[in-house]
Amino acid sequence: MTMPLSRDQIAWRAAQDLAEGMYVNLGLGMPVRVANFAPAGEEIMFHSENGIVGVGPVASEAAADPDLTDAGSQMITLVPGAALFESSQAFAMIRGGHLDVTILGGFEVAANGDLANWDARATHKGQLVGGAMDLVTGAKSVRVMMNHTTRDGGARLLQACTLPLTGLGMVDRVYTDLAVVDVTPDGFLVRELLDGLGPDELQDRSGAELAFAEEYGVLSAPAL
Amino acid sequence: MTMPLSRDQIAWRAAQDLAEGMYVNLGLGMPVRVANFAPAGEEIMFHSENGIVGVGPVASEAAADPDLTDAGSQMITLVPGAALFESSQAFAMIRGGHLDVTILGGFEVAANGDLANWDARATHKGQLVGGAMDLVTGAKSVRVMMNHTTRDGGARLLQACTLPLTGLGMVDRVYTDLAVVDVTPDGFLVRELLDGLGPDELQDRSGAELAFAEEYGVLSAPAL
Amino acid sequence: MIDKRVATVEEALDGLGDGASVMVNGFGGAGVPVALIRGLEALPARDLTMISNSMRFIDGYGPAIFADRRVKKVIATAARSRGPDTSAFERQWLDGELQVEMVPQGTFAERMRAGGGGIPAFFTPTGAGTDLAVGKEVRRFGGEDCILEEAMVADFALIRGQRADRWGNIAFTGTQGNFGLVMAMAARTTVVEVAALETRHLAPDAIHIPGIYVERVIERADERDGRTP
Amino acid sequence: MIDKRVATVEEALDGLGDGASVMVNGFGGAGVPVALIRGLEALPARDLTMISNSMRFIDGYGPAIFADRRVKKVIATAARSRGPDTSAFERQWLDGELQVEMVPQGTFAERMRAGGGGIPAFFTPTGAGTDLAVGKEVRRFGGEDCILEEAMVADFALIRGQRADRWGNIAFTGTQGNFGLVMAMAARTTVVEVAALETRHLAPDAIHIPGIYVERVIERADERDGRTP
Repeated sequence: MTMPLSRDQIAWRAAQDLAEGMYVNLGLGMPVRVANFAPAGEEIMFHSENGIVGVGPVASEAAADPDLTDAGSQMITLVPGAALFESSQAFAMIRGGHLDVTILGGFEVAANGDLANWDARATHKGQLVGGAMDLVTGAKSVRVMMNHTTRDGGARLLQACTLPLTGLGMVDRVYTDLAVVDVTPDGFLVRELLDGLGPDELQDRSGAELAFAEEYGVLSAPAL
Repeated sequence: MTMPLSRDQIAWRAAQDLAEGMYVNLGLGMPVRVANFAPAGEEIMFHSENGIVGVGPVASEAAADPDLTDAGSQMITLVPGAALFESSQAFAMIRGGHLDVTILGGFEVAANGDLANWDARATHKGQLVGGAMDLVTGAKSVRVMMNHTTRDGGARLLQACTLPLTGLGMVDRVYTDLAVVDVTPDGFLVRELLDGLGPDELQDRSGAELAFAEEYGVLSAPAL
Repeated sequence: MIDKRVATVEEALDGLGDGASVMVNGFGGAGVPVALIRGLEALPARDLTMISNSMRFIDGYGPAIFADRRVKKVIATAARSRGPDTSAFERQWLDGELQVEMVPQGTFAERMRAGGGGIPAFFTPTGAGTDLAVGKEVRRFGGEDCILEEAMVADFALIRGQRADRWGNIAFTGTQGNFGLVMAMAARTTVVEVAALETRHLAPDAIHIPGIYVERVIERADERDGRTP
Repeated sequence: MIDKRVATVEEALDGLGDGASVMVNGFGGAGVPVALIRGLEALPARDLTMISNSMRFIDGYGPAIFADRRVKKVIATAARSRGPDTSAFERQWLDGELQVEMVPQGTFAERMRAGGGGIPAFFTPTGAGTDLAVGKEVRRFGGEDCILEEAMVADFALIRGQRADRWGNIAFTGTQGNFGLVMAMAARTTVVEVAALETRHLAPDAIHIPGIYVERVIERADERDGRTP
């Protein structure tokens, strides 16, 4: 079987579904890498919930400004056409349905589109919800990036989430290291599968029934 | 008896109760004249609900800018320290209690502080509420300027308003051409009375019982 | 390339048809999209819902909109024409041909912000106990009666600003802004006419409407001709 | 003359005593009032309610605030310290000595705007059906479950900006703004430290916090010293 996708390769795959003119919010961690692989020559406006539309690449050391950061505390640049604003405006955009796509990390996704991604039950640490609950509520399309299974091999695609929910029935698509899976009214529908991995093998690594699109594709990404 | 105060004199009297550092909204019509008589040398910041803190004098013809107007469509200037903003912010200021004083025109004020000033029942004309309901709700002190009686001699200080209400129990003080009257938990309390006008004569021109402050003053204003 | 610039008023108003709800900016004469109001007047669209602080500028710059009975409902804070005469708009209102919804001005702005910001309803003390609260849910907060107001959205928003770039970012001058931001938030299609379409981008920290809220921008000279209705 | 400038951090924080609720701006390292956090650390005030997106900057620049058990309640969207270790703040939370109220970030901002803007409560879809909605009123709007959220206010707001004038008008640079405007709206006493107190007034159309919301401004160099907690 082909190697499972690396984190950058999952980000690359998610980036292929973005198109010119979209307004997109990328979550902390793996999702922010999506910007690195956005289709060349297409203008996509990245939103950051600390008050930016038009996030550009991470700043060079020379250009770094500690007063210009993204929601993940990276010192960033702005692209031409960017706008800055305050938090209640940043979230009015999110909640009000003005973002085309949000791509978030996830712990678990359920067959009904529920997402759990905010409280890992690290019992010795405080909680961290940030803007995730707003993002899943407001964006027109909610997409999740995560490894298909936990480190111990446990399933993350489940019949019902076991961790505290971020949002109910919101997820549209999941990108994993093994597959691209849509959430439909009838449950999970596999759109792309890693070359050499059988449908049964993917099903074995999932905690809910998977359907497969009639002509599902091969999940592949360039070496990164 | 001394002549009843002119509109400018009522405005002058209302202006005497303003003090340095106050944020003040002046309603359309008579109240905007208050700014002309603000205490000299004291910095008072006038708010306009179309999005200004720091309204200055009406612009000279040379300086007039049709894109810089107050809520009454006058082309105005700004004072140093002014700020411009959009309507939802202008009303957050109002509703949120950030204005010290609002001075409005009125048709009727009741002994319990109710104000009617928005729907004159001009039956052939549409209605006009503007920002009045927000202003009476939000400002720390609500003051009304009006003639003591209607053109026909009818009372405007009433036991209960007869016209549609702008707000309930909000009015703190009324400036008329005859008197300065506070609204207290016990009803109207006259603070100042025109020289030569007897308490009984003021009572005769009022539609609710008036109390008189123990040492009520003489209402007077310079010739204007 | 993202490019929200359009060349003609026809393109700017494309899709505005029968039954459309239309927000129109403008307060005190500033921020009034005169070219777009005239463009709307030139369209055949009927059964319109007009949402604007007052009908003064719509009636003043596009008199046929009301005179030809194309409006079925008005939402405003000042639904009164200037002067003592009864306007065409007021006549239709008196004759019951046209519905008027009066909204206190702060609630008017806040309902649009809510509509554009994903807040379906909010409580406000403004108007509680008055005729404008009739039929509305009342609840006490901190000893004060408040009423429940619902979000407001529209099909189109027509706005005038000073400068725009191809991403739809808008900068106002003076008091042009007024309801422009909240209307842009609340409308499915936001159209802004500006005095100057910049070839470069606007400064990111001096933008009054972020382009994400704006679908079309058009450059038009100030058509007020010195007269304000 | 209106003059909101103060010379010392002690004056800036005058009146901040036991039991105070304190909003602290800052997100991603920008807009963090480091001098004021250090000033708060130097005060004896106890039983504080700290309201900030995360406790990271409060704990980082004023560690004694938590270490000396001066905080009784935290309201945050990210009540987690960086790194794998359990911080003093987290230890007190785990031991039940300190109460934590978790709020989704958009609701966090909106509750402060509501508090400062006279909106006692609003419905939002954010968080509906999750653990953070437990005990909250639910109502359906447009087929979507929404929860009722109440306004939030505080005694003090501590903010960092770039420029101020004597009227308290504030201009931010970059992403300093974040929660600054809504905190200034929601706090009874708003204190802003800035890099530069201008002798003239700021340009009226490029002000990010109108001075009406600001009680005190103080000029302080950037005290981050290149390190961000």
